[in-house]
This record gives sequence, C-alpha cells and structure tokens, in this order.
Amino acid sequence: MTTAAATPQLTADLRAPIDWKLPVVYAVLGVLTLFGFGLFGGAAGRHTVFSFSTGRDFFSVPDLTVSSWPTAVGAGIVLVMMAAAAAWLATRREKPGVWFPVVYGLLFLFAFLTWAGADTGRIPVTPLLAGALALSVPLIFGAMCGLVGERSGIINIAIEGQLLAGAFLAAVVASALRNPYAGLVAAPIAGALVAVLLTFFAIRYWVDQIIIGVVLNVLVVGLTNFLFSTVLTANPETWNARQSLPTVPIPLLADIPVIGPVFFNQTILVYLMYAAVAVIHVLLFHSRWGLRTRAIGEHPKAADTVGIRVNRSRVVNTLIAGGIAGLGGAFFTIGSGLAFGKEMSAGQGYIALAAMILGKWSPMGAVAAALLFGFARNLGNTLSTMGTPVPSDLLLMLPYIVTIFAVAGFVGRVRPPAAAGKPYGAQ
Amino acid sequence: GEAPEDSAAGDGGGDNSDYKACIVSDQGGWDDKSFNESAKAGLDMAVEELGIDHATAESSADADFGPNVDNMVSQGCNITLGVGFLLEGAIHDAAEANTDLHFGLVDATFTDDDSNTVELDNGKPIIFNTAEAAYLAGYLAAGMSESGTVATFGGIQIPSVTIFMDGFVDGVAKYNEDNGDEEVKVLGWDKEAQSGSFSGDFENQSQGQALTEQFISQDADIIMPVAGPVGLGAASAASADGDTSIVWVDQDGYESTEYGDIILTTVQKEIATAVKDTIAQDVEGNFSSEPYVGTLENGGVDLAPYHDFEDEVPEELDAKVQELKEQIISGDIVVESPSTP
Amino acid sequence: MKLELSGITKRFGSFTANDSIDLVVTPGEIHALLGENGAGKSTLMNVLYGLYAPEEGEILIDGRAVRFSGPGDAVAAGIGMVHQHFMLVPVFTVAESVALGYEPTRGAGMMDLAEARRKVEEISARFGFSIDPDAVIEDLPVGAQQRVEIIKALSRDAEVLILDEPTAVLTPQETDELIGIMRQLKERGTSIVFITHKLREVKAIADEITVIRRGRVVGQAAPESTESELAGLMVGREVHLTTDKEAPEPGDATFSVENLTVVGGGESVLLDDVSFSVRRGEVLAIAGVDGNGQSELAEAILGLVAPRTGRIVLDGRDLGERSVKERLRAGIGFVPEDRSTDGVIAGFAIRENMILDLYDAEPYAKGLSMRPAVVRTEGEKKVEEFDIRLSSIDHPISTLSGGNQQKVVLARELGRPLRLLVASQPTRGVDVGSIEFVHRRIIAERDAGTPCVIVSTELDEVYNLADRIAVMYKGRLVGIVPPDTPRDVLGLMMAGVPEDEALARVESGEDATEISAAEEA
Amino acid sequence: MSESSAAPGSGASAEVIGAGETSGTGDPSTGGRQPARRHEARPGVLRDILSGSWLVSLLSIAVGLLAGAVLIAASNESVQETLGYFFARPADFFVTAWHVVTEAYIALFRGAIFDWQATSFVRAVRPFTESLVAATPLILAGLGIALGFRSGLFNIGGQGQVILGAILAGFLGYWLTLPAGLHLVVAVLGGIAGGALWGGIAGALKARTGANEVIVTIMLNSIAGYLIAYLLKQQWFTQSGSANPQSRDVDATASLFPLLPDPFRLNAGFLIAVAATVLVWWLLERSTLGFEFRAVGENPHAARTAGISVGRVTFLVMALAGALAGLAGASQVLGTEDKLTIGIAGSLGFDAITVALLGRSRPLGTFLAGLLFGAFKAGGYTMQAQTGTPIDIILVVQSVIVLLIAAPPLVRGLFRLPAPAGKEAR
Ligand SMILES: Nc1ncnc2c1ncn2[C@@H]1O[C@H](COP(=O)(O)OP(=O)(O)OP(=O)(O)O)[C@@H](O)[C@H]1O
Ligand SMILES: Nc1ncnc2c1ncn2[C@@H]1O[C@H](COP(=O)(O)OP(=O)(O)OP(=O)(O)O)[C@@H](O)[C@H]1O
Ligand SMILES: [Mg+2]
Ligand SMILES: [Mg+2]
Repeated sequence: MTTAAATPQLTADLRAPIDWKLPVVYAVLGVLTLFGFGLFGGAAGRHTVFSFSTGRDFFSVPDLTVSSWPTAVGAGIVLVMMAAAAAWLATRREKPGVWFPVVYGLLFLFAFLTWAGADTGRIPVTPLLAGALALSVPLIFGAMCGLVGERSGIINIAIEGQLLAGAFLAAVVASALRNPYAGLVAAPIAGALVAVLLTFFAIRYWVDQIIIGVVLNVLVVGLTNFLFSTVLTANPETWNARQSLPTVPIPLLADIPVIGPVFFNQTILVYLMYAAVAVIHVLLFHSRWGLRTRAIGEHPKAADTVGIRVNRSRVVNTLIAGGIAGLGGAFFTIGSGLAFGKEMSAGQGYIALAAMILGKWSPMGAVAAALLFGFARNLGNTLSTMGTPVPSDLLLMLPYIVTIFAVAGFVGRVRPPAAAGKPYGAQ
Repeated sequence: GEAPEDSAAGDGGGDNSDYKACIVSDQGGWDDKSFNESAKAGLDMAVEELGIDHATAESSADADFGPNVDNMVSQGCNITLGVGFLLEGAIHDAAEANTDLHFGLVDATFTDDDSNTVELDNGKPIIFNTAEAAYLAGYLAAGMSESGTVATFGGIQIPSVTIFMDGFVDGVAKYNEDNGDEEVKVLGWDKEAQSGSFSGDFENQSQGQALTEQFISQDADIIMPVAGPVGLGAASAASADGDTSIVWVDQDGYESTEYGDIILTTVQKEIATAVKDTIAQDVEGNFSSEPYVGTLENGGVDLAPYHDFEDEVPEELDAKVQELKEQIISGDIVVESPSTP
Repeated sequence: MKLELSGITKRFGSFTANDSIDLVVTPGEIHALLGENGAGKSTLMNVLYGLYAPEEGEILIDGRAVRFSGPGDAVAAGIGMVHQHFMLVPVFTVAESVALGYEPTRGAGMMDLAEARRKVEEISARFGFSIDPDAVIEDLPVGAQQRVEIIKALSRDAEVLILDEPTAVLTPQETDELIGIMRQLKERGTSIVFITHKLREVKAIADEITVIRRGRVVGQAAPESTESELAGLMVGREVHLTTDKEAPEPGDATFSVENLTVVGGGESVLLDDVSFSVRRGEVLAIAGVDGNGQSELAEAILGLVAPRTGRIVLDGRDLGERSVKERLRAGIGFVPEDRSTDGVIAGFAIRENMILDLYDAEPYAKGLSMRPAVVRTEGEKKVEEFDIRLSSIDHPISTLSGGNQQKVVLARELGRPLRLLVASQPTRGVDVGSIEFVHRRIIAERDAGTPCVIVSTELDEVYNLADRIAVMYKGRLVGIVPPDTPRDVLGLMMAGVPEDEALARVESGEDATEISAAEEA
Repeated sequence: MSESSAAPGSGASAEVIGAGETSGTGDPSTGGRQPARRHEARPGVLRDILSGSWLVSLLSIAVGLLAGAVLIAASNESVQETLGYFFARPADFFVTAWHVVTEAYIALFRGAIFDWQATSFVRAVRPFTESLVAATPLILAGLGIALGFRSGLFNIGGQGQVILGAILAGFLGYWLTLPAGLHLVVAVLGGIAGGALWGGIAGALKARTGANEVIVTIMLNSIAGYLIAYLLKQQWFTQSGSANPQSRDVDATASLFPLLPDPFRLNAGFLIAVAATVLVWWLLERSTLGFEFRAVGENPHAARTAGISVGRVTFLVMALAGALAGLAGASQVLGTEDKLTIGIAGSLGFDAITVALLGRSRPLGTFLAGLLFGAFKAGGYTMQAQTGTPIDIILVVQSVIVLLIAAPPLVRGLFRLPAPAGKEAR
C-alpha cells in the first residue's frame, strides 16, 4: 500500500491554547496559604501538634510539634513556587505528572492543619485517617457496585436502596440469629434482591434504568421504614438488637505506626472491601470475565456476535454488584455496631455514584474519590471538635463542595461505558 | 393455633372511652429514642391508666404538621399534643381555631409573630429546664474524667438541645472552680459564643460515631450527645473504644438503649410523666393552660441513677452532686442559659 | 463444507425482510450476493450467523439440518462473518478484540494475552497483514479494522466466511488487496459469501452470483453477465446509472475556504491547511476514504467544529465567529452525513423535522410562539414537491424508510433559497430509485446558481455529480482534479499519492487495478 | 435495536421520555422499529380500549393499592393473630384482613376526597381542598423535573432548588415591607430566582465543563440543606427573637391569599400551579424555546446541527426547572407554612421525580400525577391518624405504581390485555 509523507510538525501558532486553569488554581491556593495561613494567619508564636499515636500502638510514634507560623509560611512559599513551576510548564504546554497535584494537595493540607490547629488542640492524624476510611467504606462498596453494573451496561441509581436494604437485612438477621456474621451473609442477599428488580424491569421490560433506580430507592425506603415502625420497633430485642462485627487486627501489619491502626485493625467487612476492590480491579482488566464485561458495556452487539449472552451476563453482573452494595450497607449496622435506623444510608448511595463517576469508572479511581469524600467529611468533623470558629454547617458542606469542584474542574467530560443505560435486544 | 373466644373489647384501668387524647410527632417519629418516644410513652401510660381513647400521627415533613394536627381536631380529640417546637405553629393555629378543644405543646412555648411568649386559654406548654440536670451531669463528668477532657455535641442547634450543653459546660466550670487545681476541658460547645459541634440532624448515626471518635482522639473520655438516635452512634463509638463513657439524655439510657454498661448517667427529662399528668388533669376536668416547667424541684428533670457506675463514682463526688442539686432546688444556685424557657 | 439455506423467511413485525430464500454455497466458492439497499442481504446473513431466528426455513451443513441458537453455534459450525458495521469494541486492543468470546486463559479465568497476541501475529503473518496486536481499535484506520475482523473470523477456523459489504470503506487499491486475500482464502478451501452492490467487484471475483430484491431471490447470474443486466435484475427495471446534466455554467467564486486547520483531541490534526473555492453553479465533489477529514471539513463550514486557524468566506463575508444558526440563516444548506444522528430527530413528527433548522424563523414562528398551522401546510407542500411517501405528516419520522427520511432532510435544506449547499453522503442508505431523484435535485440546485460542496466516499456518486473533484487524505487536499480523471488515479490520490505521480503510475500500468482493467476490457 | 436507542448521546435521559410513551422504544415485544402499517389486525373499539395507555395507568394504580393492602394487612396485629390460627378458622383471617384494609382505604378516601362522616359540610368537603394543597408544590416541582426530562437532563436537584426558592421567597416575604400585592409578587419572584440560581449552577457547569448534572444536583441538594440550617441560626436572617431555627412569619402582604374562607387552607399557590402547567405546556408544545428543548432532549447531535446551542439550552432548562421548583418552595413558605424551617422542603424534590415520571414528563400528566400524589398525601394523614396505618405505605404504593406504569407490557401481561396495534404518533 502506498503511504504519503508524514504530516509536518504543527507550526507554533497552531498549537493548543495554553491551559491556565490548573496553574491559576495552584497559584490561588498557594497565595492563600502564604498569606492567609502564614503571614497574616495570626499563628505567630504558636505551635501545632500532630499526634500519630492512638495510645495502644505497639510502636509509638512521637507527636510532631511544629512552630505554626514558620511552618505555614514555609509551606506557602513552597506552594507558590510549585504554582510557578506549573505555570512555566503550562506555557510549554506540558503537564506535571500525577505526583504533582498529590504532593501539592498534601502540602496544602499540612499548611491548613498547621494553621487551624495552632494551639487549639492536637491534630489527631491517625483518627483523622481512620475516620476517613470508615466514612468511605459504604461509599467504596457502593461505587464498586455501580462500576460493575455500568461496566456491563446497566446504570444503577439504586445503590442507595441497596445500601439501605443491606443495612436492614444485616441488622435483622444478625439480631434474630444473635450472630453478626449471619448478617454479613444476609446483607448481600438484600442488595441482590434489589438488583433482581432492577434487572427485571431494565432487561425484560426495557424500562429506563434511571427511572427504575430512583423508584427502587423510594420503594426500599418505604419498605424499610414500614417494617421498622411495625415489626422492628414492636420487638426490638428480637429483630433489631445491635450486633457488632468484632475488629480483627491483622498480626504485624496492625502494629505498623499510623497506617497499621488505620487499615489493619478493622472488621472483616473492611478486609472484604479491600478484597473486593483488588479482585474487581484485577478481574476487570485481566480476566475473561472482565473482558466480556467491558465488551457488553461498550458494544453489546459485538459481544453478541461472538456468542456472549449479553443480557444473561448483565443480569449476573448486576446481581453480583447488588451483593457488593448490600455488603456496603452492612457497614451501617453490624459493621459499625449499630442497630438499624430509618433511612440510615442517608444519601450515601448517591455519593457512591458520584465517586464512581469521579473515578472515571475505574476501581482505583473510584476508591480514591470515595476516600477523598470520606476525608473531606472527617476533616470537617475534626475541625468542628477542635473548636474551629467556622460554623459546623459550613464544615458539613465541605465534602459536597469539594465534589462539585472535582466533577466540574478536573473530571469534566468523561466517557462512560458506551452502552450504559441502553437496553440490548437482538430481535 | 387455637382460635380465641370472642371477648368484649376494653381493658385497662378506668373507663373514659369517650375521652380522646391525641398526639402528633415531629420528624423524629415515635422511635426516636428521644422526646417523641417519651411523649408517646406518656400517652400510652395515660391510655393504660385512664382507659381513654387515643390517636397518634407521625410527621415526616414540616408540611405534615398542619394536616396531622387538623386530622386530630376533625376526629374530635379532646386534647391534642404536639411534640417539639416545630409544631408550635400548627398547634397554635388549631388552638385559636378550636377554642372548645384543649392542646398541649411539648418542649416549646406559644409565641406571637415576634417570638414573644403568649398564653393561650386552651393551650398548655410543657417545657423543661434541662440545664439544671445537665449542670449536675457536667459536674459529675468533670469529676469522673480521667483524661481531664469531656465533650458534648448536639444534633441540630436549637434551644432544647443547647440548653443541655449550656448546663453541662457550667457544671464542668463549677467543678473546676471548686477544685482550684483542676482544669477539665469541655470540647464541642462554647457557651459564650453559643457555637459548637453538631451532627447536622437527628438521624445519621454514623456521623455521631465519626464525631465521637474525633472527640475520643482529642482525649475526651466522657461524652454527652444531645442528638436523639445519633447518640447511639456516639455510644457505639464509645463502647468500641472501651475507655469512654456516655452521658445519655432524655430517657434513662440504661434502660432504653443497649449501651447500659457505658452510660454513666442520664440527664432525664420526664416528658412521659408530664404528658400523662397533663392528660390526666384534662380527663378530670382540671385543664390549666399554665405552662408546666420541669425542674429539679418538681422532678421534671433529674439525673438518673448511675447504675453500673454506682461503685465507681466516689462518694464525695456523689455527695457534692446531691448538694448542688439541693442548692439548685433551693435557688442558691441558678443555672442560666440563653435557652432557659 | 457445503452450506445450504432453504426457504428462509424472516419477518420484522409485519414486514418481510427475507421471503423464502434458497441459497447454496459450495466449498471453495466465492458466492456474491447482490442487491440494492434494504434488499435483505444483511438480514439473510444474520440469520445464517445465528443472530436472528428465521420464521421459516432451515440451514443445512453438508446436507444435515442445523439450528443456531446464537452466533456461538454458527461459529462452532465453522461460519465466520465480517459485519457491514464492524463488530469491534472501540476501546479494546486488537488482541483483545480477537480474543473476545474465545479467550485463551491461564487458569482461574485469567486472560492469557500473550497467547492472544501470538494468534494475531500468526494469522497476520499468514496473510501478509501487518497489524500491531496492541493497537487500540478506535485508533486504527477502517481498512485495518476490517483486517482485524477478518483475523477474528479466521482465528476461529471459519470454513465459510461472510463478508458483508467489505469494500464500502476501501479505496480501489485497498479493494484490490482484499480481493487478493479472498483469492488466497479460496485457495485454502474457504468458501466466501461476498455481499456488495458494486457490480464491478462482483464481476471481478465471484464464481456464482445470486441477486436479491425486496427479500426474494430474483435470479442467479454468471460473472460474465453485463453490468446493466445485473443492475436490471437488482432494481427490477431499467436504470440510468448516470444522471443527465447540462455542462456547468460557473459564475463567481462566492465561497472559499482558506488555510483551514482543525485540531482534534490529543492534538491530532484533522484538517490540515485546506484551501479551495467554489463558484456559483458549480459542484465541487470531495472524494476520499471515510475518515480523512471530510466530515470535519463539512462541520467546520457549518461551524460545528471550531478551526484552529484559517478562514471560511461566503459571499465576501468571513463566517469566522458566526454561530451555526447565523450560518444557516446566511443561506447554507447542510445535509449531514449521518442522517440518524445529525439529520433528523427520530421521535419528532415529520412536519417538525421539516423545519428543524427553521423553527424560529418566519413564517414558522412569530416571536417565541410557533405557528403550527403554517408548519403543517408548508410541510405538506414539500411532501408533494419531494414526493415523500408517508401516511401522515404527524407521525414520527422514524416510521419512514431511510430514503424517505433523506428526502425530508433534502426538502428541508433545499426548500429555501440557498447561497451554499454542503451535502455529505447525500445518498447513503438510499435506494437506487431515490438516488436518481436526489442527484437530480442537487444538479437542479447547481443550475440555479448555488455553489455546491458534495462529500462522498462513493466514486460513482462523485463522478455522477462533480464538476471538479477534490481528493482528501489525512486531512489534506491531495489535489483538485477534473471530473474525467480515471478511477485508478483517484484511487491512488485517495491513498495520499499526489496527482502527477498517480497519473504517471497508472499510465505505466504499475498501479492500475484489476477491477478497472476488467472494466476496460 | 431501534433507531432512537441506538443514537449516541440520546442516552438515558432521552429515553426517560420514550419509556412507556411509545411502544417503539420501551417495548421489546414489538421488536423496536415497526413500519407504519397500523391496524393490520381487525380494528375494534374494545381492543383499543383494552390496549389504551390510560387503562394501563388505572390498572397500575390498582396493583399499587393492592400491594399496599397486603402490607397493611400483614402488619396489622389483629390480622397477625388470626394468622396464628389460620387453619383452625381461615375465615377469620380473610374477614379481619378485609376489614382492616377497607378501613384504611376508606380513611384514605375520606381524607383525600370527601368525608361523609364529618360533622359539618365544610369539614366534609375540606379533604378535597387539602389534596389540592398537598398537590400544589408537587405539581410545581414535578413540572420542573419533567421539563428537564424532556430536554434530556436528569435533574435530581429538585430538593435543593425548592429549598433555595423557599429561602428567598420567605426572606423577602418577611424582611421587606411593601404594599400588599407588590410584596407578594416580589416574594414569588424571589422564589423563582432562588430556584433558578440553584438549577442554573448545575446547568452552567454542565454546559461549560460537561460536569454530570446528576452528581452536581445531588451535591447541591446537600449544600442547600446545610445552607438553610446555617441561615436559620443567623438573627439577621431569621428576623425573629427566637433561638429556634425558624424565621419570623411571612408578612400578610406577601402571603399567598386564601381562595376559600377559613378552615380551608387552599390558597393562590394552586392557581400558580395551574398557570405553570399551562405555561409549561405552551412552552414545550407551542414555543420555539420548547422546540429547542425537546430537540436537544431527543437528539442533541441533530439539534446542534440545526443551529440550536445545546449549552444554552442546558443552562436555560436547568434554570427554568429550578425556577419551577423554586416556585414550589415559594408556595410552601408563602402559602401553607408561613415561615422558614429547616424541613420546609420536606422530601418534595424527590417526590417530584416520581410525580414527573408518573406524568410521563407531560405537563398535563404531571398535573394529574401531582393531584393523585397530593390526594395520597392528604388521605395518608387521615389514614394514619384514624387507623394507625404507618404512612410509609404510601411510598410503597407510589413506587409500585410508577414502576408498573413504566412497563406497560408487564401490566398487559398481568391482566392478559392485547398489545396495542402499531405505534402511536405523539
Ligand atoms: N432489526 C430490524 N427491525 C426491523 N426492520 C429491519 C431490521 N433490520 C433490517 N430491517 C429492515 O429489513 C430490510 C432489509 O434490511 P437489510 O439490512 O437486510 O438490507 P441489506 O440488503 O443488507 O441493505 P444494505 O445494502 O443497505 O446493507 C430493510 O428494509 C430494513 O429496514
Ligand atoms: N496497527 C496497525 N496494524 C496494521 N496496519 C496499520 C496499523 N496502523 C495503521 N496501519 C496501516 O498503515 C497505514 C498508515 O496508517 P496510519 O496509522 O498512518 O493511518 P491513520 O493516520 O490512522 O489514517 P486515517 O487518517 O485513515 O485514520 C494504513 O494503510 C493503515 O491501514
Ligand atoms: Mg446490509
Ligand atoms: Mg467522515
């Protein structure tokens, strides 16, 4: 075949316009740090204590005490310099690697905490992280559920309902059998039952998947509220006595300072979450199931032409996903040692959906987004208990604002699986 | 199973079945482990003891208050009680429109458009000066704290919540004053600035759990959640920690929750008794629109027994608490709060 | 393996797409299936491939009746198919695409990608393809995608290979290569069902020809039959393969594009410094293989994509910052290449589709308010004028056949005074009868003095309409040539060879294709 | 696959409209695309009636109520008792269950339409007006959601938009001092502006950055919730002496005037809902703007090619949807509640989604669906107060109805009704 000469290099004025968005954000935050937290932050002469120990650690890590003012100023200077570097790269139409925003973000956070914690109290780093992880657990399970569904072409808005159903059934079964592990078995069943309805209407009757999802959420709220106020409250000792999954520290790992207590002194449910994420990540990109799942989510007809049963696979995947979300729901009750309460999932299913999109439909991305959300939320908690002057309502808004910025500023137009939400039926 | 014999309906104590007492909840619902539940318990007691007819309605949104109260009126309820300040408007309107019926309002007073308290001939406010009991709880907590840090947080910042927190903070301050060398810190509420930690609602237990974990990590070892069921999250976190105890509120948490072993005491608000008494008075034809104010003096608020902590509370501390209680009853000490009804 | 279809009938609702069709494919035979758009060729093959279950009839392999409950069964029986619309997942790599459905695994369900790659390389080597197994499908040119499809079929040891309109997306030279591959396959004993409506190709390669019209077999023909015999069979009447037209009477060049450059995501250059002008009363046809920047050119003219540099000038005014709406108002008529996504709104009534880009202009609207009565009467007039076959103008346009939908688009775009007509693939998916009509309307528009830019990947259409032919390759204009330029030269230019070189190479016989040669003979 | 569902970008939202509406998109049994050959079967009036979509709606409602009945019976203690000796005396079970269920539903009816047991005529007819009161905000917010659906936008942000509408309408209602009439107009406009602001943020972000509107609106809901909680703690905002998180009462000059004398609560908000329904109908069906909205909703690619600015439409639709939801908030605070509280919006924003779905995103349909759900709500109060049936039943009934209505073939299958002949034009 004949091939013409390669296209010549683009001349300078044809190149993409310089993208100033990120450098501007960096610069604004850097200046804020330098002046707001540093120079005029009123932290002169004070100290900030970062504590890492939880009192029960095997190795105890000493508290880190820093002089608030110089630290914040120093961090501010570094951040401003980083912003300048980003700007310089932008003029060359280059972007720094992923490490850049990560380092920048951590440094900014450090400066912020140094300022916020100046003499008001200790910054308990380990509980801050542990709490963030705890708040992320249902989000991560939920996001995994959404991801498996959408990767196979089924949009699942019913995560919220699946979490709630999981929380409910886990609590009831654990309570009735006096065994938290029984709840762990029941929870995925509840999630999968909701998924049965989802797939029944979506695949059998081609009802719009978003509609079914929204309606299923209402249905689960209605049912659980109803059962709660009739059956559960009539006889709470039998049906709604709290059962708690014990924490199972993993030997050695749990003794690692800071991260040990955060990650490895958890209930089996949290370990299941690690496993779920790892397994989904590996399977989705390296297994036969993953290849087929991605195929039916992107181009079901192509999958059909190579003999893959599209709708059957979709059903199976959505049911598995429902089970995963159900497990996430169990975290609200047996995972946290709480009895069931009305509408316990409190909108976390929708946040999980957001985390999945924010993570661009990849397991690791979704986990990162869920952790970001959990962290923002727990940061609000920490600041409020430390007695920061910012009103608690405004702190509670924090994670939602962060999410909007993330979706609008850094994710923008993302590409969902091409066939998500579209029913498939070869005549 | 066996089929029961047909039996005539009607059991219980007296027979006042032509009298109907009705009650409307706010969004918390009847199982809020808090004032709705207590108020309902009061109604149930009245039904049991007096053999009256009754009706209940749970509200799930603000828009439900009006119609719910109105439904009670159409049913011809002799007395209709609303639980919570949110029902003030609905009860107030109904009372003005139906002067022949009686009404009650738990935890709030009737107010005019400019928020000035007004009296209605057929409406009885049932309110509580919880700060008095919370004061004792604060003193006790300060005395019991080993870390020298105690904490409190609320569900939503409303007077009936912050009044607990005010009393608690003052109690701790009193302890510090009495024991010159002590410097027990209270986290979560700044009485001066009237600002502090709130979970944001009365439902989200995980949020209560997360907040409590933060307090624990700040060294607090006694925590008073004033947040209805959100307190269960706090209790769960405290129980997981093992070294932290809880001061419960409203009904004695030793009995109403599963966390008896970590509940140091409860700042009790005898809503049930007050509701029952109000109904009983009305049944007897002794309705009075004079506000009922629960105090330490009339037993409307109180500190619950220490239960499992009985042995741990030092005798001197308990004696001091009792002494303070006497002083408050006698008026030697006045517990002040911007939220005092 | 001998394949027989007997009495296959397939209905969609009340519509019979295949009506008792018989077909026999003997081993090692290239069997051409000929028929106009919508004749039912793809449907028949989808039945054969197990995608559709026929209402009647049976499939026999080596004389034994078989039942396919899905494509998996067909593949297992040795049937492979390259679909008219490729069945490739755009985000997969070549190796993944080939492996899909028949994944080599390393136990525990984990993919053995190395094995998948090896397989691709092995088959590529066998047929002299050079396909990188790790290339991502959506980055590949269509020609390469087609080869991936062929590899897919061959990797499953297909004994019968169905190729559904494989040449629609290829240059004449690439078509020639494909024909070479088909011969190679045939020599190895593979039978091929070859679907097309290009008579020239059929004559060049087929051993046996079956012609289908309106779902029925209307005849068998030998490769020796003449083109007009075949065309007559296909359409059922005598057809004019060319449109009669007067010589052009070009006026001033009122439309020009200067140094237009369009850059896509990832800084890929989609249009590279394109300049040309069109005179009043002239048709400039833009030829090229799909995906070489023609779509972007048309879209840039309408303002759907923003050029990085360059000017578009109509009637002396730079269209520069103007919005799509302003350009439409300035008199640009635009027929998009993909009717169903860009041209019509499936759920809208026919009358609404008739005014899709005029909804807020007089006389259809007054201020914010639309005037339904005017919309209806004007619409009905156009239905008359453009001979659109419908039962009610109020029905959704999705109830119309493709050809009639295209007529609605044309009625809308040609039904007002134009200063420029830009039509992409104006007859894609339209039957032969309607093609004649569409072409006549375009020529009429030209004769009325409108400069016309017609984008087409069908060389027949290009020759039929063009007063000048511009050839595009990789976003660049390779050259603008007169309408009597030989097909092979155009073919080479479509692969990026400059005009002079192409002429020289064709003249020396070096790159003359077999098909053209056959035609000349 | 049918053409519209194959069109890229038509996506989920485009089908929100299609689902159940035309059998072509939603109904696999007809094989997706069908040629326009109608009435090939013998046309018959009976057949038309049996296959009509209104019959499907009626049957869906019936099944929904039946599902509710099962729950009511199952949760009733007397019924549970009879179940204990079911085999000994099964009739008891049925009699009791029937009794309990009819009692609940009669109470529902009496609370929603007409109370024949009431003491006075006024009290007897009041329930119907109460249904209209409950329906008013549902209709308004539902219209907003429907507008989004028709334009291909999935607006979950009704809740936040209602809250913002209430905040602004309420604040202007008690903070300003203006003559009657004018004050009302200003406050209502404030409600519109508040909702439009909140919807507009999501629309602008979607148009400019492609941010997924589902996520942004969910986040904005939560933010609005915390915002009103915050504001209600600020004295300058509440303008009241009370420390309770509630505002001063709205001035009489800004109240939505009552349509009937006292015990009735029906107010001018209902007229606004009627007017909004007509306006949205005109907007969608008769205006150039609506043409743009629908075009973008059905096929954004074709709309763009036709010169419609998709970004502008996205912003406008979200702002208008927000404005309608804001009106719902205004009708609450100026009409029925008279003051701002944290829970002023209740779960209106979410109920509105089901209302719009049930109304199939048509203005009239949404209006009727709003009336139905309003009646459920009003009747639910009475049912709860008189028979002690938990009001959560209503949620179950509503969701079952919406699910069934979205799947007509299922309903037809359940009742063995014939499928409709051919495809109906819109
Ligand atoms: N899934 C379907 N549902 C309804 N009608 C269909 C379906 N598939 C095809 N048809 C109709 O059946 C007829 C035959 O279509 P088919 O795709 O087999 O034609 P073809 O001969 O392959 O045409 P082309 O040359 O355009 O590919 C057409 O009228 C088409 O509209
Ligand atoms: N991965 C591949 N394997 C085999 N052949 C390839 C591959 N990629 C490209 N080719 C072939 O190499 C030649 C040049 O390809 P190139 O990648 O330059 O085209 P392209 O830029 O993608 O072109 P287009 O504009 O048509 O998309 C073409 O003939 C193409 O078919
Ligand atoms: Mg075909
Ligand atoms: Mg193209």
